[in-house]
Amino acid sequence: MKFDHFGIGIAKGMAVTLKNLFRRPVTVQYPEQRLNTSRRIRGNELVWSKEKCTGCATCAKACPQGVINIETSANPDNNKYEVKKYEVDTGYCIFCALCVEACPFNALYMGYDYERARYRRGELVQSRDMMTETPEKHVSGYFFPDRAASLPLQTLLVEKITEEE
Amino acid sequence: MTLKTEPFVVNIGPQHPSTHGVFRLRTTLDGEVIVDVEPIFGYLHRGIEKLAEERTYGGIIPLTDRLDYLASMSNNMGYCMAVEKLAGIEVPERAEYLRVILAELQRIASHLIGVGAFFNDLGAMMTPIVYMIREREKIVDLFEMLCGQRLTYNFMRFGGLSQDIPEEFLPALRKFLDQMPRFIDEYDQLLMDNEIVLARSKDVGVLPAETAINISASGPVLRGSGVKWDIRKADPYSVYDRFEFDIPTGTAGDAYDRYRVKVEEMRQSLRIIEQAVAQLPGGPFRSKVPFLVRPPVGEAYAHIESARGDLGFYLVSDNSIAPYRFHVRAPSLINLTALREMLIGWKVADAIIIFGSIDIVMGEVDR
Amino acid sequence: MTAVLSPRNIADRLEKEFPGSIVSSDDNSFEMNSTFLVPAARFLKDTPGLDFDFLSYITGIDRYDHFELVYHLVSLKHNHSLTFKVRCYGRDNPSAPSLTPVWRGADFQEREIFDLLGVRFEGHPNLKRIVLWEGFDGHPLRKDFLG
Amino acid sequence: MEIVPERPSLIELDRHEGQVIEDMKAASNRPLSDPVAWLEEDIERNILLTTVDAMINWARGSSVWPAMFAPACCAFEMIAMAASRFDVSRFGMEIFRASPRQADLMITAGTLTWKMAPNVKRIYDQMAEPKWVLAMGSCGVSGGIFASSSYAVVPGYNRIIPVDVYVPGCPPRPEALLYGIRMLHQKIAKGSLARHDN
Repeated sequence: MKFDHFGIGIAKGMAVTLKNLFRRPVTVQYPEQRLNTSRRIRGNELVWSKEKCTGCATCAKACPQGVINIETSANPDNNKYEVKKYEVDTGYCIFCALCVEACPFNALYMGYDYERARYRRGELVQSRDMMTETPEKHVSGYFFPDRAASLPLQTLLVEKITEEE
Repeated sequence: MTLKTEPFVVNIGPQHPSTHGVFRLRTTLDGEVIVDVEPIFGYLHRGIEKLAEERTYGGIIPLTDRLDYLASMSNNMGYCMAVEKLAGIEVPERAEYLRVILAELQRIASHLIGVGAFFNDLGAMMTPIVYMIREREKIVDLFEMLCGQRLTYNFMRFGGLSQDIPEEFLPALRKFLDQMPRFIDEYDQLLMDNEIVLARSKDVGVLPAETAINISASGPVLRGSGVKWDIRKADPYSVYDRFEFDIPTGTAGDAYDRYRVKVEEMRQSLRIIEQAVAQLPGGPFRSKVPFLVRPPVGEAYAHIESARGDLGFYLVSDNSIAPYRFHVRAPSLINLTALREMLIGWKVADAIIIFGSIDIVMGEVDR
Repeated sequence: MTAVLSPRNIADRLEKEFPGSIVSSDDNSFEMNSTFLVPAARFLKDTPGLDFDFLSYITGIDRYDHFELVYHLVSLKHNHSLTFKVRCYGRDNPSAPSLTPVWRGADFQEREIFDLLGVRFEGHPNLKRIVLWEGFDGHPLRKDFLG
Repeated sequence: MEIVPERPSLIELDRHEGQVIEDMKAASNRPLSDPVAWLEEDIERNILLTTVDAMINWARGSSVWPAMFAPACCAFEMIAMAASRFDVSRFGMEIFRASPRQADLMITAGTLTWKMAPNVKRIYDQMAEPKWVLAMGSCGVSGGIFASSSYAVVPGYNRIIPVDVYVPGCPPRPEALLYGIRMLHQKIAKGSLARHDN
């Protein structure tokens, strides 16, 4: 091995390392400190609106996976479908949001929550009641710009690092 | 006196830190020198081509995300272009520009990992790749802003994009474009003249230009060997003919040249994005396309220059809502043909570097 | 822009060179008799003016009564391209000559077609399963394969 | 005199590998049950054992070393979690061990295919007790987007190895993975020497 650079390359590399020592750290102290995620986040859950859903199952047809399990029965009183069962297996879902884009009645949204790890496989299945929109359950603005408008902006790494000249 | 040695077979992989995924090399060694090598893959064969035959055209877009998972946007774009060609769908101008911006951002993100992983293989454990992942996170942030996911974007649709860009995207992109050239200079300062890098990668794994063409290599592997061939120039798609950029090429065709080509390509990508942002027109982001696309009977092939090379999608339609045949011309798979050529005669320690310099993604190799 | 050469013209030249080699030709591609594949490939690669030095991709399609192999050639020198097809019949042991001696880039792609569609490539140096394991029953990309 | 050692030819190696895969495929046609007995269980503890347990669990929980195991897409979220921005070393896990013998945790970052399954089983068997498995992403939990291509893909890691924590997402965000790891820490904190199943 020839040392025809006399270690200049390594010295230059060390200078870069030294420079990085004085930059602001980029680490997020996760459980205490959270990133503002994107306003269009596709979190690991779906949020479903009981009032708007008509039980047309367009979402189930649009799903490339077939994870949406929807059972309806006809209600003779008001001549509408009643949704008996609406289930999503989030352990099988890929969160592509094609169902959200397909829904003609805006009854389905992506959720904000990503902390959905479980000890049991069976608990990953989201039942109808777990999917209903509540004040605590935030809805993402994916595919709904008017909803996104009221949500907080994303924290970007590009704004966090400032070059120390 | 010469020592008589016996060749023996050594397995590298399939689960090995330096194999970039699940890949196995069955090497026959004579002492430390590789005398024969047989790449064995398929440890990530997930049947994407078969799965695509039973899905609708729109439902395949999430599948293409997972082909080359370091360059999902490029895959989305190539596949959407193939379907648009097959079904005769027009793409609005704004969508074309945005696609170019996204594909070039994706190329930078992918090359950052490609270069970082190459230095990881060289023995610079973690330091370069941690710097590069920091910059990649900025691009991932931009993509997350668009589509809410960090890796599998599922953002492009036939005839444009799924949604328009949010208003905060362009200012954030502007900041990224201002910062990034300085960081690329910094990587050069950190790595380019480093004696250890030069000693270990210069003249290692030389691939002559004729061989590179004969094995159908593409992307940085072909350009590292000095062949000036880039689909963006040779067969311009989308709106690439409106931008000025150069095709960086290597001279020797060694591992160092392949690394240099990737770094220079990042700079050229930044140039393209600058021009695209300046020219970005208004207007619709998507043309009217029915939910279920039903292309006429026929076949179409569209290819793009992805981060790894000439990525092509070949589709055969039988006028139903699912393709009759979906084939991916995977640049990673075809570039691997060069591996045997490059490895034989080198020592085991060099094998890792040569393999790292090809920069493959197993999801695309096995499909 | 990569110019797409007229398949009809190339087909006429090939027919002149190797009588009986062309089955049919249309505006997008031409179909070749598989027995002439290797000499025709060498002709396409070595003839000045054609110089197809780059085999872009090979793929196979199961058409129930036959397998269709699609070859896409590009010339980096003249920046033009050409697509042609070859049919192989029979479902038990369909076969076609291998192009690996002409373009090494065909190596893995032919092995992949052998693995997933079951088309044998005569003259391939190392024809064995590539993505699935030895002993796997069936060929997944065939239309009659039941997962 | 030259001695030619007897060595099986390479195609025979391939056949043998194929046979192992077929055997494994036939043997694992139903998911293993989740090791969640500890969730309800409340074993009797004396003071000495409790103190020792707390000490050992603290040590185990604050230095969980993951195996360097990254088959597919999820790997890049795992790398992002380990890199500067989410920095998993805050939990004492910065060392990704290349050798399974030095690792405690397997993060199943990616799709498992039948061809890979015997190797994964071997990696798991090589890990020293106590060991944990975190199924990351839809492919790890259930096969995800590829589950319907059953000829190639194992529908979830719990077909071949018991899974302690399931993290959904395709792929999960690094924060989601960290949340899963914190759940694993909770599980480790409840472990006891008196019980052997962990």
